[in-house]
Amino acid sequence: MTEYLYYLLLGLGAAFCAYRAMISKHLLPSTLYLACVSALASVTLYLLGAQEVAVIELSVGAGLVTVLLVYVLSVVGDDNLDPTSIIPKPLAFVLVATISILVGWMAFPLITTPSTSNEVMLAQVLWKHRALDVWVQVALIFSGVLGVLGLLSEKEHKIETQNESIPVAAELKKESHV
Amino acid sequence: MNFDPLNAVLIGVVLLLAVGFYGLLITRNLIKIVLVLQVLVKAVVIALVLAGKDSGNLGLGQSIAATVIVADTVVAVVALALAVQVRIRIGTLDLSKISSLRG
Amino acid sequence: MAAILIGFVIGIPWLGALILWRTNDENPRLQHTLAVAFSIAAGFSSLALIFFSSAQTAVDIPMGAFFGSLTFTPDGLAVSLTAIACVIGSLAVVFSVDYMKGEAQLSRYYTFVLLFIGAMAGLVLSGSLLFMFFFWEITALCSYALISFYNDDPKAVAGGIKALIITQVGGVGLLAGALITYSTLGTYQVSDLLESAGTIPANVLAFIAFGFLIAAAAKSAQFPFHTWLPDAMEAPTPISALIHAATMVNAGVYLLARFYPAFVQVPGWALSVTIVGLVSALITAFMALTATDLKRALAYSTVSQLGYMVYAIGVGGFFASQFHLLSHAVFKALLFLAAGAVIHAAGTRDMRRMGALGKQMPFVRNVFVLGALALAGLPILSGFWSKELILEVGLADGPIWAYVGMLLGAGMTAFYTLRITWLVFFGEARESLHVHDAGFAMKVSLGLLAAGTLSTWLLAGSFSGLFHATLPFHSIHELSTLELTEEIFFAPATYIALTVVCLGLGIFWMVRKQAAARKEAQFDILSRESFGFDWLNRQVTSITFKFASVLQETQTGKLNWNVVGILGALLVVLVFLLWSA
Amino acid sequence: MTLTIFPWMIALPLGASPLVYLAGRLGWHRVELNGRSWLVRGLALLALALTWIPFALSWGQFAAQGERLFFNFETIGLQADGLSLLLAAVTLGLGTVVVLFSGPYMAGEVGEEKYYAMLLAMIGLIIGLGCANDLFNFWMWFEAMAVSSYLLVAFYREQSASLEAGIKYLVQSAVGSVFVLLGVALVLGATGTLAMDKIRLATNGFTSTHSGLALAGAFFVIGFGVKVALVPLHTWLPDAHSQAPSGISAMLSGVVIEAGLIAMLRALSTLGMLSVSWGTLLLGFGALNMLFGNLMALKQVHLKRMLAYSSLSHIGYILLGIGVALTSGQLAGAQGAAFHVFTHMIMKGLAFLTVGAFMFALLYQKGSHRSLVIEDLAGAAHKYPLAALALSIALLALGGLPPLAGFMSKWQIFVAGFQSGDGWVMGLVIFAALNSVLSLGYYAPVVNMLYRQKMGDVVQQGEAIPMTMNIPLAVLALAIVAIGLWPSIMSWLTEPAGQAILFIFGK
Repeated sequence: MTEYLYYLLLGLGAAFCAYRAMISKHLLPSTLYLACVSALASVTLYLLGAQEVAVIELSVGAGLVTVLLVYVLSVVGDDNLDPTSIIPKPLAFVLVATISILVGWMAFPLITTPSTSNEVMLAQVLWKHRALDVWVQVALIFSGVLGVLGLLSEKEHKIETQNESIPVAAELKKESHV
Repeated sequence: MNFDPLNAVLIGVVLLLAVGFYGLLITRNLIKIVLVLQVLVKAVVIALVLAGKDSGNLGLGQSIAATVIVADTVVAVVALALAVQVRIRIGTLDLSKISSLRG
Repeated sequence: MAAILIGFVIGIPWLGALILWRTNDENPRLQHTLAVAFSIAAGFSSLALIFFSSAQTAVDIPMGAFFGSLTFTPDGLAVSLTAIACVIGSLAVVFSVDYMKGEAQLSRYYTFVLLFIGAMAGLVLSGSLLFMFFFWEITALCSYALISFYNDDPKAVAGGIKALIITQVGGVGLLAGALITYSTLGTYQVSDLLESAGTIPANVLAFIAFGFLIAAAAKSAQFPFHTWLPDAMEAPTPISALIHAATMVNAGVYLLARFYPAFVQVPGWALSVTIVGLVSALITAFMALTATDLKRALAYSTVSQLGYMVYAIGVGGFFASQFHLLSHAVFKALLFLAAGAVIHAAGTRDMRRMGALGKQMPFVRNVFVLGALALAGLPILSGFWSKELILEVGLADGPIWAYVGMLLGAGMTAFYTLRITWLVFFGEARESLHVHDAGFAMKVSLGLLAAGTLSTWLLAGSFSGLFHATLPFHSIHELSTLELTEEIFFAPATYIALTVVCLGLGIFWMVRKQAAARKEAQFDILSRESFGFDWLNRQVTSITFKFASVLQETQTGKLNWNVVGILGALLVVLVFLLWSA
Repeated sequence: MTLTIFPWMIALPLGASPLVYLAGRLGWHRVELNGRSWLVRGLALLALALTWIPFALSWGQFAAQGERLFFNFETIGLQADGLSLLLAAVTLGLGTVVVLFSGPYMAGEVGEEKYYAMLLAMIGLIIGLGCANDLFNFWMWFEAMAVSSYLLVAFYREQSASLEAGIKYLVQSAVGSVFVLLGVALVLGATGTLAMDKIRLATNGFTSTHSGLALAGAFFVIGFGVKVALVPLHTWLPDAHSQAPSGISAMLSGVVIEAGLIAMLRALSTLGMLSVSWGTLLLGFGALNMLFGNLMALKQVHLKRMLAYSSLSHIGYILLGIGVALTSGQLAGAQGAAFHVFTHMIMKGLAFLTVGAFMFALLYQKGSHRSLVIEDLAGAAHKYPLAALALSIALLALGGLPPLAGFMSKWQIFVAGFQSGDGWVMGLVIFAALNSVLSLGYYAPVVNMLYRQKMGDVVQQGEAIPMTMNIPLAVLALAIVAIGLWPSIMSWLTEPAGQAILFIFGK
C-alpha cells in the first residue's frame, strides 16, 4: 500500500513537472522542469529495480539533454511565447482525455502480480544476448551524428538562399482541364 | 480497486503520456515540442521497465529501456539541430508561422 | 497459319508504331510512307485471316497464376471486326497522307493510329476476358491521345480527358464482369463463360451481364454515356472516321453481341439493352436535327446508328446488328472522311458558313451523297439492307413501342442526313469559301469506301455463313444473299420503313429554305447540351473539385493539427477495436 | 550446413557508409571537387553492386531450401523470408538506380559525401528492418532508418521549405515511434518475450480477445501507420516527399513507406487471432487513402507534391490487397499487394526521378531551386523526348493503364477482392477501380502538357539532361512495359512474399 502511494506520488509529481514544463512561458524553466521529470522517472525506475537504467536516465535524460537544451537556448535565444494555442484547448483536452481513459482501461488488465524475476545482469543481457541491438544502435548513432553534421556544418551550399516563400497550391490559379 | 504497486506506475505512465500528447497539441514552440517528445520518451522508458518487471523479465526490460534512452537522445539531438536551423533560416520557432507547405 | 496471321494483324501495326515513334518529324515523307505500308500490310493480313477463321483457339500462351492464358480465337465475329479495323484503318491512314500534310508531330499521330489498329484487332480476337480488357483499355488510351492530338487547344484536351474518364468508368463494368467470371469459373476464357453460363448462379450472372452492358454503353457512347463522343470530334478527322465511327465505338456492340447467348437468359437484360439502344438512337437523332457543326452532326448520327445495333441485339437480331455494324462502318467512315476533305478545304466545321460547296468539289460531293443515302437507308445501298433487317427483326420479336420509336428514328435519320448534305453541298453559298477538291490519297480512300458502300451488302450471305460456321453458341442460320434480299423485299416492314424515310426526306425538302437561316431556339440549346447530360457531367466534375478543395483545407501545414490527425486516428482505431471485440 | 550469406546484404551497405563518408572527408582535400564527386559516388555504386551478390546467393539459398533462412547472433538473430527478400530486392533495385541517377544531380553539392553515406546507411537499415526477427530489435532498425532519412529530407538546409518538411517529418515520426514502443512494452508485458516466433506461440494460447494485445495492435497500426502514411497520419508525407532531393523522394516513396508497411504487418502478425480485425481496419484505411490521395492530387500544381499525394492512393491499393489477404486468406491478395509494392517502386521511382531530371535540366542548372509546376513542362517532349516518354509511361502506369506494370498489379489485387466473395470487399474493389479512373484526371493533363506542340519558355531555356541520368530512366521505363506485358515475370519474387504474409498471419 505504501509502495503504491510512493509510485502514485512519483507519477503525479512527474506529470505535474511535465505540465509545468509545457505551460511555462520561458524555455529555461521548461528545461529545468524537464530535468525534474527525468529525475522523478529515474527514481521510479530505481524503485522498480532497474538501477542501471535509472543511472542512465539520470545522466543522459536529466543531465545530457538538459545541457543540450540549455546550449540550444543560448543559440536561438528565448522567444517570448504566445500562449494561445493553434488547436482549441477544449478539443485537445477532450481528445487526450478520451484516449488516456481508453488506453488505461485497455492496459490495466495486463498488470499481474509479477512472477519472481530471474535476475540477470543488465550488462550480460545488453552486451551478450542483445548484441544486435547494440550494433544497430551504432548505426543509428552514426546516422544521427552525420545528420547533425549535415545540418550544422559551417559550409554553405553553392546555391544562394532563396527567401521567396514557396507558392501555396491553393493560391496558384490552376486552369481546370476537365 | 487493485492496489498492486505496479498499477500506480501504470497510472503514472498514462498520466505522463497524456500530458505529453496534450503538450504536442497545444505547444507552439518548436524547442518545446522537442522537450515534450522527451517527456513521452520518459513515459515509454518507464513502461518498458514496467513491462519487463511485470512479466518477470526485468533484465530484458532494462536492456531495451537503456537502448531506447540512447536512441531517443540521438533523435532529440537531430531535432534540436533542425530546430536551430529553422530558427536561423525561417527566423521563428512558432509553429503557426512554420506552415508554408499546405494544401 | 491462323496463329501467324493473328500475330501479323496485331504485331505489324505495333511494330509500325514502334518504328514510327522513333522516326524524326523532320522527314514527313518517310513517316507517311511507313505508316501506309504498315497499315496496308495489316489490312491484307486481316483479309487473309478471314479464310482461316474457325471456332478453335489459335494462340494459347499461359501467363501464370491469376492471369490465365493469353488466347486468340479467330471466329467469324472476330475476323470480320478485325478486317473492318485493319482495312478501314489503312484507308484512314492513306487519307491522312493528304489530310495531315504539314502537321507537326506526325510521329506521335501515326504511332497512336497504328497502336490503335493493333489493339482493336487484339480486342476482338482475344479469347480471354483479362486480355480483352487489356486491349479495351489500350484502345481507350489511343482514343484519348488522338482526341487530344492538338493539345495546345484546351477544347481538345478537355474532350480527350472526358472521353477517357467516361469510357474508363464504363470499363469498370467490364473489369467487374471479368473478375466475377474468374472468381466463379476460375477462368477468363470467353468460350468457357459462354459454355457454362447456365451453371453460374442467376444473380451472379446478372452482375456480369449488367456490368458488360455498362461497359458497352460507355464504349459505344450509348445513353447515358453518350456525351463524350460529340466532344471527341476535336480529333483530326481521319481519327473520327476510324476510331469514333468505324471501329472503337463498335467495341461495345461487339461485347454485347459476343456474350448475347450467355446473357439472354438473365431476366430484364435483353429489355434493358433494347431500351438503351432505343433511347440512344432517338435522343441523338434529335440532337442531329439541329446541330450546326458538321462533325458533331455526324457524331450524333453515329451514336444514333450504334443505338440501332444495340437495339437489334436487344430484340435478338444478332446477325442484323453485326450486318449493320459492317455497313455502318463503311458508310460512316466514308461520310467522315468526306467531311474531313470538306473541312480541310474550307477551314471550318460550321455548316452555316458552308453551302453550295458541291460545285467546287464534285468528287467529294458525289461520294458524300452516296454515303448519306446509305445512312438514310435508301435502296439499294448497304445501309438500306441492314437497317431494314433490324427493323424487321424489331417488328417480329421486339416490343411494338420500341419498334415505333425506331421507325421514328429512321424518319429523323433521313431528315438530318438530307439536311447535312443540303447545307454543305447544295443551296446557295452563304460565305465565299474558296475550296479545292480532295487530293489524290484522299480520293483513293474515299473511292474505295464508296465502292464498299455500294457493294458490302452483297457479302451478306458469306457473312452469315461465316457466323454459322464459327460461332457455336449463337445459333445463326445461314442465308444466302439472294434469300436475304428476297426476305427483305417481301417483308411488310420494309415498306413501312421506306415510307417513313421518304416522309423524313420530304419534310426536309419542304423546309430546306429555312434550314440555314433558322434562329437558335431553346430546343437547339437543349440538344447541344445533350438534354442535360452535359450539365450532369459538369456537375459531377465541379462537385469533385469542390470536394477536393474542401479536403485541401485539412492539410493545414501546422504541426499541431498534424498531431491531432495522429491522435484522432488512434481514437478511431481504439473505438473500432472495442466495438468489434 | 550451408553458409548463411544474407546478413551481408545488410552489412555491406552499412559498412560502406562510413567508408564513403570518410573517403569524401579525409585525405582527399587535394582532389578537386569533381574528382571527389566521382570518388564518393563510385564507392557508393560499388558497394551496392557488391550487395547484389549476397542478395542473389541468399535468393538461391532460399529458393533451394524452400523455407526461411536464419542467422543467429547471440539470442536475437535475423531471418530472411519472402517478405524480407522482396523488401531487399525493392530497396536494392531502386537504391542502385537512385545512386546512378544522383551522380550528376548531386554533383558538387556541399555534403555530397553525407548524402551518399546516408543513402547507403538507409538502404542497409531498410534491408535489416525486413530481416529483423525480434520485436524490439525491429524497432531499432526502424528508428535507425528514420534517423538516417531526416537529414536526407532536410538536405537543402538553406531552403525554409525543406527545413519545415524535415522538422514535421521528424516530430511525426518520433510520435509514431513512441507508439510503436508502447506496443512493444504491452507485448512484452503480456508475453514476457520479444522474439516474434515465441510471441506468436504465446498469443495463440490466448483464447479470447486480449485487450492489452488489442491495444498493442492499435499502437502498432498508428505507430507504423505514420511512416506508411495512412490517412489521417499522412500529413508529413506531401511535404517531405516534395522537398527532398528527387532521388530521396523516389526512395521515400518507393521504398520507405512500403518498409513501414511491411514492418506494420510483421508487428501485427505476432498478435495472433485478431487478424480479421486488422484486415478490416486496413481495408478501411485503404479506402480512405485511395480517395483522399486522389482528390488531393487532383488540385496540385506542383509535380512532386502531386506525386506525393498519388503515393497515398497507391498505399491504399496495397492495403486493399493485404486487407483482403487478412480477412479471407487469399493468396492473390497478399501476392498482389507484394506485386504492387514492387511495381509502385518502379513506377513512382521513375516518376520522381524523371521529375528530378527535369528539375535538374530546367531549374538547377539555372541556379533556381524552386519546385517544378506542371506548366513548366509545356512541350518538353520536343526537347527531352526520352524523359518525357519516361514520365508519361510512369504516370499512365500509375493510373493503371495497360500495357504497363501498374495495371497488372492492380488487377491481381482486384482478383483477390472478387475471389473473397464478400460483397463489401467487391464493392471496395469497384471503388478502387473508380478511383483509378479518377486518378487519370490528374495524370492525363501532365502527359498532355508534356506533348504540347508549343514549347514553354522554361523548356526552351532548359539545359540538356546528361546521359547518366537518362540511362536509369530508360531502364525503369522498359521494366514497366516489360512487366505490363508479362506480369508473371515477377512472380518468383512476389509469390514467396505473398506466402510469407499469409504464413506470418497463420493463414
